[in-house]
Amino acid sequence: MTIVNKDGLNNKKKIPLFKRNMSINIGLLLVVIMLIPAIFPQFISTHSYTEVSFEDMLQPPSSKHLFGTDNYGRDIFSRVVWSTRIDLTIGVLATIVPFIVGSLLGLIAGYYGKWVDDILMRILDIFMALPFMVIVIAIVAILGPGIRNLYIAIWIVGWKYYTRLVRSEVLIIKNSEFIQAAKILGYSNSRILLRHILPNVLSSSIVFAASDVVMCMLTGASLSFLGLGVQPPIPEWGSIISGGRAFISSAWWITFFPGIALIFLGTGFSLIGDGLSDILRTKGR
Amino acid sequence: MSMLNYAFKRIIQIIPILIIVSVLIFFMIRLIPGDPVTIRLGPKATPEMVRILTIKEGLDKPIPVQYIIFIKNLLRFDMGNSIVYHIPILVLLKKRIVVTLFLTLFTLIFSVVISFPLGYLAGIKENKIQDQIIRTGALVALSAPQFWVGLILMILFAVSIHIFPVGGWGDTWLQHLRAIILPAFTQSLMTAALLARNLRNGVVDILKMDYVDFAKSKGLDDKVIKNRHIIRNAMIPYVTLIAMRAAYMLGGSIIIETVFALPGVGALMIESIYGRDYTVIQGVVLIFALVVMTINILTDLTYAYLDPRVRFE
Amino acid sequence: MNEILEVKNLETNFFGKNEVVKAVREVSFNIYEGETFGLIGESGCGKSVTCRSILRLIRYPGKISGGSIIYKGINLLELSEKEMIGYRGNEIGMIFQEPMTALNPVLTIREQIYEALRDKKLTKSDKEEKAIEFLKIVGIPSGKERLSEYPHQFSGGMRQRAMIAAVLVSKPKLLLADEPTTSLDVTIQDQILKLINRLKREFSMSVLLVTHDLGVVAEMCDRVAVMYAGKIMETAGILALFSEPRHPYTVGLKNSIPYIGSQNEKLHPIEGSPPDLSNPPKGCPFEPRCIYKEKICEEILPELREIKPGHFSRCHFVEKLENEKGIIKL
Amino acid sequence: MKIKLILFIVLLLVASIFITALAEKEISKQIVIGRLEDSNDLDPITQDGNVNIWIFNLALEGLVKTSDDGTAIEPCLADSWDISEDGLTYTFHLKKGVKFSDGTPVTGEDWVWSFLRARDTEESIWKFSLTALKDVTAPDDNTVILTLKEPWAPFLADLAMFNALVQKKAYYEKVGQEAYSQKPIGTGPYVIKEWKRGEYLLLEKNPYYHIKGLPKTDEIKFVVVADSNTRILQLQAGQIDVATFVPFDKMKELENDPQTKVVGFPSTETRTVVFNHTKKPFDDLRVRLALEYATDKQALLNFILFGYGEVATTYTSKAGKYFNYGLKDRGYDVDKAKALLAEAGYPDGFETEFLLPSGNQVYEQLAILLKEQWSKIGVKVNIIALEVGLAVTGYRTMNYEISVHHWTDDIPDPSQQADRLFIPERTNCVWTGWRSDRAIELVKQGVREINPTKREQIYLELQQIYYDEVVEMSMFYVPYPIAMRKEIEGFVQTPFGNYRFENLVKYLK
Repeated sequence: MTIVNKDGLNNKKKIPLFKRNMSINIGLLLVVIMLIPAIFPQFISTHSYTEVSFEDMLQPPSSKHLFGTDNYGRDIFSRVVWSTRIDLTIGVLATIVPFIVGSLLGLIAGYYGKWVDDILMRILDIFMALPFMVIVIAIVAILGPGIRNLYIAIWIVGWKYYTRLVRSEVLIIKNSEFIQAAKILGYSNSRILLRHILPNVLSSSIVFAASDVVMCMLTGASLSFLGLGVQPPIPEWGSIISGGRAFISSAWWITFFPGIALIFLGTGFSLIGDGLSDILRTKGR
Repeated sequence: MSMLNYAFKRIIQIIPILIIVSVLIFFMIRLIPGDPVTIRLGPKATPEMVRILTIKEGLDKPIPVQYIIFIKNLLRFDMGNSIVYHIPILVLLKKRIVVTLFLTLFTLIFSVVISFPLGYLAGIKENKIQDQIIRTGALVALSAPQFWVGLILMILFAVSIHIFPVGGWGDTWLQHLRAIILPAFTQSLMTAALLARNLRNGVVDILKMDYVDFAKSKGLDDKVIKNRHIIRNAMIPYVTLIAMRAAYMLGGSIIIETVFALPGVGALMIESIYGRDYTVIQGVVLIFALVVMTINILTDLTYAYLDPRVRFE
Repeated sequence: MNEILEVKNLETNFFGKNEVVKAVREVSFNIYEGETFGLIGESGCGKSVTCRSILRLIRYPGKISGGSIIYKGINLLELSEKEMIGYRGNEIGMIFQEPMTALNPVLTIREQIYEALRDKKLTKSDKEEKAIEFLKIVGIPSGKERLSEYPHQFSGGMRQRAMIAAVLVSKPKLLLADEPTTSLDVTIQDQILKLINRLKREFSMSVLLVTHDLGVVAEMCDRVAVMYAGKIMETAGILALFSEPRHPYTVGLKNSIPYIGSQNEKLHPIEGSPPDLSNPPKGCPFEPRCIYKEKICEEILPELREIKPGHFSRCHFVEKLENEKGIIKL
Repeated sequence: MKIKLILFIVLLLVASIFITALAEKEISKQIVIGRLEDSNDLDPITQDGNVNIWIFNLALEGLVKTSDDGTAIEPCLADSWDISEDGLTYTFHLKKGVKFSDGTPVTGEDWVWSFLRARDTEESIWKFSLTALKDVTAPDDNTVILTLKEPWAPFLADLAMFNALVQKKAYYEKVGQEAYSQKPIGTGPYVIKEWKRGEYLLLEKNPYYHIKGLPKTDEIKFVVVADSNTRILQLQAGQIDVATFVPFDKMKELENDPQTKVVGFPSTETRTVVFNHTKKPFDDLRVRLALEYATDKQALLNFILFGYGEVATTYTSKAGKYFNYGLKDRGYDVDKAKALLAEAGYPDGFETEFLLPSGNQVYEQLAILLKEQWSKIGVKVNIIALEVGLAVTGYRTMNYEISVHHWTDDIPDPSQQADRLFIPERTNCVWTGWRSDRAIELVKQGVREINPTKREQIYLELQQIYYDEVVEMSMFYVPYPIAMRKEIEGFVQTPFGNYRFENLVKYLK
């Protein structure tokens, strides 16, 4: 029986992503707000972020120093502002590379299967078996600190999650009719992989990436917190917090404000990730 | 394949991984510049002093030889002595592990207590205000750096009002209990957030499932539907996630333990890396690897147990 | 012959973020005791929603916004959720389209049959007895063993049978069957339909059969309602419907199925697609696809008129159709 | 009349109660001391660091000891001693009836064994202090005679060092090295009761201590609180009674806190900024001078040590012997600095790297502030904060340009430090790569010269050379920053770091 099959319930008009998902909008808003200090710190910051002065030591927040000053008399507000760029770049750069590399590996492992898959999965097992922080610290220690090596460290440990995600997705989609069809039509593997499979498996790791940005920022901050991150006196939220640590009983503001900034930006990215996953979930149904 | 064969197969797979891990870690940490002796003696030690101590600690032997010795001892279940503390790794580890276990346990308890009701509520109230609030809360919790939260909580509950000790582990079990609450809570926030989201999404999906309607159409009351049809199904991914988090935390939460000055595995780990206490690092990493892989296997088994659809290949 | 169920002007809407989908629009029909009433239409025409509305199984963001569903003289829509529970299962049972999703994958068949036996007095052994008995009734042998198996261990047909068993144990008076065979392959389909017919007699039930398959209707039903775009287009006894359909859509449906022994093998699928239910046309919803359409069809929505006793149609040109019998090949 | 009498009696009673109350102030049985890290080996011979050295005086004693202020050598287990004219024979007359903490008497055999072990143990890194020792004999349990290969001026001082303490031979031979390094037995005021590695070290009063009535407190508990911040908070919360290694920025706060008080115990610790003389431009004295002039040390002192300690003028500290008071701080003079730089051929300054171990707040502060100050003469500093191990290695392999560190003496004599600093074979002049044959000459004389005045001259000249050459840039003399609860009395730390707790008490209110 040829009955034109059209589902009356689901044929919504295509509504642009943004209209559809609130959390993405808010997330983007937060991130954009944080982009301003990231791009034009010099216009926003009220003081130099390195200038020390004995008189202004450990001043509580005031009209002169919005967020107060640290034990060098440096203006916390300006330092927080200048940090934005660094933390933002850490978050993004540290995510992109594992996202690309990890996803590709997952794609290959999932599609070709057999020994390729086996080998990759064993390597993955090994990375899974090694404690994350230990590896990062060890790598940073081997390469020496500094942002560049911090990236490398996070890259080396970060790819595995994407590989797992993509691989599992590929395994599912691999046996679907349209892939089989493509094979029968004799398309080249690379074409099938990139044109047909990739677009369909990437979504979940895109979502993960959005939340991973936050994780990377936190990891970066944590490393600075442990004295393995960016070099002083360059400001970075984590290092400001760890610097203020000695004063939490007397000068809470040093610790407090950079934390807020970190949460603000982090929430922004999380919201985006959350929104994306929502859309995918609804699509999935 | 039966569950037993499956478990056995997986356990066999552990061995080669352990070996590779041992090699990796053994040589990796020795790649890190700086050796335990010079670090301990400090910059101004004379070469003579360094020489004496290096021999004393048996670090003068070529690395492959050291590895062989290490493996030999390992096969006799002897991980050797800490270079810094001069006592057997296992002795050193024992109390550290207690701390970390304690921390992990309480973190999980907090996480579940927080995440279960919230996650379920958010799930059944999909897109309603409760859901929005809970999800936003979870997001914020996820983006809050643990060391920051820890410090803030410390200011609030240990410095301003002395409800909890400011870090440390204490001597009596009672002190341990008081000492663990803040760090455990701090650490639980992120896990709770993850769990709550997981449960929420699980419930949302299940509520869309026909079998819930079918159960309803059979005239079951909400309690039965909730317990037998919604929660039970939602538990599967939830429990799995808990296990994964547990494995992660057993590695020792370096940050938390640093902030709260807890003598756990994480703290030991970082001390040992700074002090280049090779033997300790090797020992801890190997044990960690073992624990993680064991938990992974257990997770898969529980999963299979909870979800009859899973078959073993 | 008295009514067991009467649906009057049922309105069920789905409230999306930026639109309201009017899935069921002023649907009315009734079912007599012991008969099988068919509800046919393309998927998405609102027939399943109507079916679920009867048991009040409409999920957020859906909502029954009007009309009444009178079962044995009681308007189910006025009952409290608690009272409603009393009717689900014992009075009205429902077979779902997809047994795979309708049976809880992590519960054994035993659990899912037992839970339908809500009589507190029953002991474990009673329940087991009953369960096995019903499995036998629906044609599942060696029930004792199968009871402790999980849905995924059953074949499609067996699964459907198991679900039917789970519904029947509570001896419903009215059985709602929502496309009970769509997910099954043809041979199994037939078995299941036969099974439903048999059980209907054994348990003297009334059946509401929702399907998109005229063949199924022909085989099973006493009376049929044809739904399109959330509205009932034609209601008639089975013979009347096939012999003298009084609505272009029904005609279209008929022409789109092959008939054994029909003169020409040429099939005439209905061109075009149903309207968007979030803003249905103010005229006849079938107008865009209708071959008899005229100006008026766009403007005015025709009434559901009784053109013969028990035969209702919603078309401006019922008479015209009557004269052009020719196009209707039998 | 009667009433007055009654009143009088009442007053009398009240008064008496008060008096009795004041008379016997109760003291706590246990005192908890928070420290940075745990000890790792309590055998004074094989151990390797301050974490152990500083507590040996609590459990073990030697013939002599340094005075609490570190300036003099005092009798300890030896009541008196005489030194032969040739300075080669030292005869010590021992205090009578001294017992080990296990109650057994100290024998001459124990003394001989202790000294020989200190001198001959292969894996001891402290052998050097007794290289001059030729032989030890104990004619009876009350006399010990030490003979030297050659006259050795710092010998008495060496005997006050931790590796020359008397220990129980029989016990060592019974339990063996491994167990011994966990719990040595000596004659000190305290005994090691329990040692939970990485957690705490519990010391208990030595019942057989040879000075009656001491120590006053029954138990001393060293707990490890690695994180300075936590250590302070624990002190404020009363979880610990004493906090060692207090960050200086905390001292003020703790001083003002009604619960706590702070003391900066004078130490031999000298903080210096080191230059790598083998790298340009630091091979040029004018550059080194310029940097010295461009450094406002007093400001830095206020900033980093919050006024504790003082600006250093040379490598050795005032707490040490033979300090050269003639040397004055050059003062802060940017113009002069610029001039010198220009003269040296760097009119617009230069760029350089500052190596330091990450996580050390004081060093980091120093680096950041120097970066600030030196920028005024066009010297651009890039701070390289390396993880401790990397930093130490970089430094020892002279793979650095500028770095910073500190020095503490173990013995009350300048010879040890001079030897380490000026003899290239030792540490390549603390890894500066600098060398001066005159200095080497002087160091060699220093250990042989018996005549105190002549000897003093030698060390004064050494300090002069160091000062003129700006071998390192001496920054500050840093005290031991200790904070304790108000109720604590009698906490003593010698300039060499040794704890002296015979009179340590905690009063209960």
